[in-house]
Amino acid sequence: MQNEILFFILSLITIVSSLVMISAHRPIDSALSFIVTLVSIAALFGLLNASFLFVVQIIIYAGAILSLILFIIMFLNIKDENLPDEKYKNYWLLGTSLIIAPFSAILVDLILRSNIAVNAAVHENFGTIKDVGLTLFSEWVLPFELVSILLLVALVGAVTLSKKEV
Amino acid sequence: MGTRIVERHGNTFKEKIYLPAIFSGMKSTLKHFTDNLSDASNIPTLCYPEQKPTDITPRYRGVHRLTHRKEDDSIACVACFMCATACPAKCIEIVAAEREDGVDEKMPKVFNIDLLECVFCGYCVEACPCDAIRMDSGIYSVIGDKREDFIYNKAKLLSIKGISKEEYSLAK
Amino acid sequence: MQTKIVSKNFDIPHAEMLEVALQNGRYGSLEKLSTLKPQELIDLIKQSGLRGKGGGGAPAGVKWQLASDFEGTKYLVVNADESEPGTFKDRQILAKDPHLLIEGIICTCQAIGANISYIYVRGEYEEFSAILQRAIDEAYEKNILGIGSTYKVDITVHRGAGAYICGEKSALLESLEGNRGHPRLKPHSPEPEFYFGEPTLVNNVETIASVPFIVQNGAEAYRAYGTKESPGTLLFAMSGHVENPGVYEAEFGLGMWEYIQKLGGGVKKGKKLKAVIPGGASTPILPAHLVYEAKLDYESLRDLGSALGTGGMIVMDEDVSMVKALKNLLRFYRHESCGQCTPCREGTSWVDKTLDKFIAKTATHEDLEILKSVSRSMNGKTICVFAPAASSVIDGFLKHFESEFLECIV
Amino acid sequence: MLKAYMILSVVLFSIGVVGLISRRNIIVIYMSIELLLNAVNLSLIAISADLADASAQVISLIIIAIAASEAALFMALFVVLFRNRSSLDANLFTMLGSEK
Amino acid sequence: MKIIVDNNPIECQEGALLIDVLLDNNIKIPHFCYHQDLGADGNCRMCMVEIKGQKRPQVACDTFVCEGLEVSTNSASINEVKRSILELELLNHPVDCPICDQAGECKLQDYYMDFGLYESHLSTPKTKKSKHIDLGSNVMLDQERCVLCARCTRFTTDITKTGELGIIGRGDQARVAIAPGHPLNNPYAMNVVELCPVGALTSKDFRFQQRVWFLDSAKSICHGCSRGCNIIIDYNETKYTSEKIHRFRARRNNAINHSFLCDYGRLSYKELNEKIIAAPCNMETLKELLQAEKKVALASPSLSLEQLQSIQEFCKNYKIELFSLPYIDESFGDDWLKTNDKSANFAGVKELGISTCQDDFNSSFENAEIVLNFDHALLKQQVFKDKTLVHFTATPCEGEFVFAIANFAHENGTLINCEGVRQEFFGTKYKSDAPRLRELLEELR
Amino acid sequence: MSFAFTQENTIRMASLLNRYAQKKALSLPLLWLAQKQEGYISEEAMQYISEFLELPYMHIYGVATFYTMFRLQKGDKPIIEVCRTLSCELAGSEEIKKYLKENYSERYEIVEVECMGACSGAPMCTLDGKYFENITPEILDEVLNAD
Amino acid sequence: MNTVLILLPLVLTILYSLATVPILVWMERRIAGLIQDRLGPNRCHIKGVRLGGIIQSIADMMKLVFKEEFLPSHIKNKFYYLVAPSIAFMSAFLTFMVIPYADTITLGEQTYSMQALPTDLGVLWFLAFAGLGVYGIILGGWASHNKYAILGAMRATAQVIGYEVAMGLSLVSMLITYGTISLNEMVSYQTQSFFIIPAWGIFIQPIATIIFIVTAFAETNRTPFDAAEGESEIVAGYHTEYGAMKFGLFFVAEYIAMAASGALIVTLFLGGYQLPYLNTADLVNNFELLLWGIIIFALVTSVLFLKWMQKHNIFAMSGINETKLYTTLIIGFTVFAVILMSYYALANSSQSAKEIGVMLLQFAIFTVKLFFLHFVFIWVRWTLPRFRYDQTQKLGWNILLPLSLVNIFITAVVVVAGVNYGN
Repeated sequence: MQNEILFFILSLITIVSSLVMISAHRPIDSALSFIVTLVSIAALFGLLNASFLFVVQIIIYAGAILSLILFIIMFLNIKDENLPDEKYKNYWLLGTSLIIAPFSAILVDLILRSNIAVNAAVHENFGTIKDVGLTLFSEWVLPFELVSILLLVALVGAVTLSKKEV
Repeated sequence: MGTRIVERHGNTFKEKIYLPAIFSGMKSTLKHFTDNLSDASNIPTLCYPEQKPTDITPRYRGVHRLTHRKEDDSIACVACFMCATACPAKCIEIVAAEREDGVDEKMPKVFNIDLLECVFCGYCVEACPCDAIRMDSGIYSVIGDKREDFIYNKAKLLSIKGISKEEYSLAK
Repeated sequence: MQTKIVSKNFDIPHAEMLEVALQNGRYGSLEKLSTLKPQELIDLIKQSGLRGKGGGGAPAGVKWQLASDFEGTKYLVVNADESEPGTFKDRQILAKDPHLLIEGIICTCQAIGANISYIYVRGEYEEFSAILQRAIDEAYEKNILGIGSTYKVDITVHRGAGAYICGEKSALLESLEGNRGHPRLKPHSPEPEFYFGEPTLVNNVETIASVPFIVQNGAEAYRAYGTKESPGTLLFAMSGHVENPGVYEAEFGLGMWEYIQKLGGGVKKGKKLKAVIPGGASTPILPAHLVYEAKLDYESLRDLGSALGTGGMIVMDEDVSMVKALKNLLRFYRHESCGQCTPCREGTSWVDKTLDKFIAKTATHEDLEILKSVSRSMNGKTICVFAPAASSVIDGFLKHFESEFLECIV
Repeated sequence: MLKAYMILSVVLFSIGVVGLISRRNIIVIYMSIELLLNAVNLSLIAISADLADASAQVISLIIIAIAASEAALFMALFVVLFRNRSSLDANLFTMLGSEK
Repeated sequence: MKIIVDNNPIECQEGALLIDVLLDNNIKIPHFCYHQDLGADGNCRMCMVEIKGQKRPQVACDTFVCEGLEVSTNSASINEVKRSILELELLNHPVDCPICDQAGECKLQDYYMDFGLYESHLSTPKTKKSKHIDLGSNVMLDQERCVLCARCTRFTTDITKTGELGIIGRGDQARVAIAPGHPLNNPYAMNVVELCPVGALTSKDFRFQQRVWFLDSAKSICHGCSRGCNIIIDYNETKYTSEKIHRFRARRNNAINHSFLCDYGRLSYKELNEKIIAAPCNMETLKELLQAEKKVALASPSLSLEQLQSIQEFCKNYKIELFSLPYIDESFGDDWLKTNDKSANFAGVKELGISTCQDDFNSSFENAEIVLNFDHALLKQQVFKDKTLVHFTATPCEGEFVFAIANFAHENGTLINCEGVRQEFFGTKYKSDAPRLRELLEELR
Repeated sequence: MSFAFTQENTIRMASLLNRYAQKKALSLPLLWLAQKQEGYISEEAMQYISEFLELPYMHIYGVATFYTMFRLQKGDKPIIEVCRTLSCELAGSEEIKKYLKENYSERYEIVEVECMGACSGAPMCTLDGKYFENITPEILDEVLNAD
Repeated sequence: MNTVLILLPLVLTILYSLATVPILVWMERRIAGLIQDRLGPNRCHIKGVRLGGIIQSIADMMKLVFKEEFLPSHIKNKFYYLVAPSIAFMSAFLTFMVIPYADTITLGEQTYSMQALPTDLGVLWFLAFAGLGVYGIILGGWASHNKYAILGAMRATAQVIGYEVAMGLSLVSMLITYGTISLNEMVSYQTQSFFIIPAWGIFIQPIATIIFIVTAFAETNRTPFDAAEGESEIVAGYHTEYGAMKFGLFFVAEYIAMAASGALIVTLFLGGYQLPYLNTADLVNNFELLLWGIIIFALVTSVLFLKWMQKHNIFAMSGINETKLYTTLIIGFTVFAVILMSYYALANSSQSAKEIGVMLLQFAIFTVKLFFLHFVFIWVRWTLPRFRYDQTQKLGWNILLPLSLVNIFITAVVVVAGVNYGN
């Protein structure tokens, strides 16, 4: 029961803050509400016993990526005149929502109709670092190495991009 | 004064890693700390309101005062506005007037110093051609509970005495 | 020793009376005058080499020519404002032979074509201007002057009122116009003086008084006296520490020491000579050793670093304190400065005040520097030559007697 | 509970798509993309919890790593684009497209 | 014709005075006695220059330019000469700059900073003269500060020909003075204050009011009469005082007033400092009033052309008859700067074709219900029972409808003087409390 | 108190008028006349002269103060002027001055003046414009006690 | 009872972290004073009792709390402005939550972890919330709408992001060494000893220790890495526009972050709550002996402290005679403690009592170590000058990051070699 209530509250926070994120005019508002989204998603991860993912989500998303975004926003010193002139933003949002809504509805309907829940018993170590680590370094070594290369490429790419001469 | 060429530091590895220098600095501060902790009697701190500083000299820039003439104790200021001109904080307000007693031609009718705006730079004293304004009152704390209390007017400034003995006669 | 051209009648008693004067040959040149045209007269003066005897020593003929050539009503102004300390020769002419002057005026007026003449007599010569006035009145009576006369010359005696600077010709004219005696700015091209805007000739009394002799005897007769550059004679005055002070006419080119010895009777009480101021107070002093070399003419004295000036020598014996002497002179200059231009007005008073410190023996080396620098500042930067004269006097004293000034320094 | 998580995931995904399509501010666009990734992550974790299998967590871990590298690139892009155009309007960045 | 000054060729007119050429070309040449409108006197000896071919330095104020003249104004030797003369000028000067109003615009100070900068050598007492002498006509004399440049005496003898001032005494006791019992009393007397290059003559009116380095200046034109003398408005605003105009100074204009100003005009700054206390007036009420049938407007002939133009336009819009009447004061004018017509821009009024007929105005005025008075003095003090007067005024005025407007010290504009010379004037840098007339009319459109 | 020239002086004034090109030039002669008449130049005299010559009063005043021989204050004693310039000082004018001051300052006003042009007769002094040359205390006693 | 025991660590941690702040402030001031040959604050008193100047800190805290809250008028984003200090405070606070200050105790059947949040995430938790703290700074700086604030915030952000990497990597080498991420396990690992050297992190991983300490200084914005609030250039950095308790929260957050960093350093590198060579079981087993040791130690210490106090407490204030009071208190407390401890030492106490006693002892040890760390923090602050901003960045990216990577590599090699070829 506790978990359901927590889930309900957290999902509410998530949805509201993500809605604020896409509709806010100033990027700083978007970014800050997105932090709330991310932290509450992290909490949902925690709720799902994925404690390692919970920490990773907070460290990487909330701690690193979003603070980088905020840093960039401050660094660029974005003023109102630098923002795109989105006069019909709300109509756009409404229109797109109307277009997307049927698809979502179909998906939700499918989920509701399907019988996907297995409800397997969760063992004690589930979601701990050891568990995830063992899986990662046994079954998923190749993707892990690929991701590390990807990260390297991204690093080099980012450095190259932000050089002044571009 | 000859020129001394100081060699640039940070060349050797020991200097480059900084840690030895940091530790020697820390050693030095620690020595002060332990010395003072074990025997605090050498610390020259003054317990201020009870113990008052005794070494304030006339060069100490305290609250301003207006001096008097040697001859007749009248105000020495001639309202030349030099202090007001030199003042970087523009805290001196002077209104000049004709002096009627024949000692001089000009004197200030109003002479206000706003001590809240004053930065105590001493430029006014430097600028004064008549030695009429001084900061040798030795008063280092000004107390008041209204803004107006900090605007010292002519009478108030004239009533402040200098601290050194030989100039005592100038201040009545 | 004396050569009496101008001073011929000085020893004759009552020569100021017209009768006595006529007996002694006054107005003799007027006959000759009628035969000469004005331009011939000027040429005559030019040939004679007559030089202005008021101190400057400028050739008189050139000045006459200028005044004569300029269009307008012409005036002749005779400068009898001799206020130079040590100079008192004009006074002799005014008092002892005024008719010589009147005769000279008539000649000069004739030469430059003027009818009106003013004699600017210094205010202190009240007695002598009265004598002069009497002589003029007599001349009017006898139709030597005035409408009834041949040459229709009017002479007015104008008395000054005690201002040395009015001896300067432009200041004199200002004074004559009824203003304060401030010298005028110097002209840029050669031109005569102007009195109320009209061309005017200003000449010294002695210059004018020399004219009748030249008119009467011709230029060569005059040139027979004196040196080549300075022909003729000058009334040399002598005062101070000499046995017989007075005015003695002599040829140019005479030895100064000889002159002092013979005519002045040597230094008073047989003391040693220390210095001589050769030509009135505005000429630089000459120490004894230079006096022995000096000749009484313009060029010789100029070469010795002094000037002949008006020829009024002041002789000083060995006891004279040069500091006091300079102080005396500078007090005079301070008192007589007109106060128009700054260097003179402030400089003379500053030097005078500084010299007080020398007298009181409280001076410093800096004060000596002040004397020198102020003298430099006064020289050549003023409207008239008053300040340069004062400057040259200071320079002269400091050049020759600096040791005495150094003694006064604490 | 799985269904609830899935539905939440769908909702977040839809919101991300809406933001991605309708906004022109590139920072918001970027964050919408991140929201899409998070929605997927959420469903993956939910499934992993449901199945008691850590593999799904590993996948989402990899997704997070990719998101991080993407973030680095995006930040660099923002800086460059903003420096050149001094605007965040995605419509302006058409250097490769036809001239307006 | 060209002369060479400090190795730079300078174009000039044949026969001009060297000092004029130097001054016109902004070459620094110190001078006390020379004044472009008083001429040379040559007594201060400050304007010494070196002329090639002359062994002694010459005064620039007594040197006429000629072809090929080579002048040096700032060589080391000539600067030494200037320095020595300046030392003498300053010798007996009481250095009482602290109490001297001239400090800040004093030539002695300026030249000391330019050429002097020596330590005083004077070790003997200074010459004492009288101080604090009231010469009359708002002029105070301090003989010790005087450098005897004789500008003031030349002004009174040559320009006004009244000769109240003169130099008495001689030598170091020479000093400027008035004769006992004969004070300075001509209507241009205060010019001597401005002419005085040092603090010897100071204005009693401005005395001790403000130090000049605190003052800002605006180029304006005197509105006292139709002569249109060029003036400089000296004003300031400090931390402790609001904006105040402290004095008018003459601005040199050879065509009109040279460097002079009459005392009346010079003192007319006072009314510009008067605060107008006007009851807050409602624009809407005024607009309602303007709906009336018979309206007449009277504009001051001292308003600028631009103001008159906008008044004209405004009156045309609202169909108001516009008049302007001159201020004639037969006793005011003289043969020099003052004119009988005390309105500053009457020629401008005529040029704009505004009716100036007294009779027409009288008849229109009789019939009018609403009278608009644009700062005209005639209607300000009067009250009419059957008419509504609306004042737009720059001076204190009483009435029911009073709109304060900015006075000319806060306006830029153009005036045409009695000789038909069109001149621009500029206001101070601070905005006045009251709005400008043109802004007000703009609002009423 | 107004000033007017005496009959005799008025005639002299008129005759002087013809001798000069402009009226202005008369300021010095008229001041002399006024001083002769009253012993000093009064303000009224200057006023009179300035009106007569159509000059500003200040001009006359300035001229009168420029020349040292004009007296603007009324003196009640006869004036003895003692020359103090170089020749006379060399000849001992200081002692003469001292002697005069000590003995005659009650009866006479003793004034020091600059060179009077009588250097050959130094030391000298004047009394009422009359020169006394080569003076000694004895001569002075003789002269001053003559009446 | 159960709930109480679960909540006890939480409450204790909150109190502990909050109560440290005034003491830290006092320490900072007094140590700074003594290092600089001054006395430091010592005059604030309650009825003549000054507690060596701690009252001053309390007074300052009171002032901050009761000062009028006001919002500068130019601030547009009031919400962000207000929320920033609480973010900073909360994240600093949360980092403190995972620090174990005593070993897990077993009372009866139940075991209780002496952590506020009994999680195994340990170090990762610390990293996660230390990283979140930067939002407080960013928001505070940005919402202040002030160029100094935003400059400070940017400096702080760049610094924190940069040093977090090096900090994480230095931790990785520690994780490899200890083979765990649980802080409790790490501490128990450090009770071992190689020969006579205790197996403290500082001895087995000196490079990682230095890197961690340096990065901890940078993370908490302490000197020499406090360019973010470099008062000589940018007034006060990101909290320029803050006053009263809003500033107070930033202020407290900084000290709590410092305390948390210090606690983590103690835990990771200084053997945590353990005494060297003695693990918890040893302590529990030799409890009486331990007590006698403590009694002797307590007696010696209090006598020395008493003497020192009487020598230096010379400036008498009006009111109570302080020296007398302190003397009485110290003697009374010592006597009380000695009697209490003697009782326990003589009486054969139960296992639970022993466990609790050891827990208290470990808590005390932890506190002493922590305060030593604080002293080091303060000592460094008053010794080293501030790094220039570019120097900070250069140090972080050019030196510490490669160094920590190399360290990981070496550690990994050694550990793998040890596992495979050792024994």
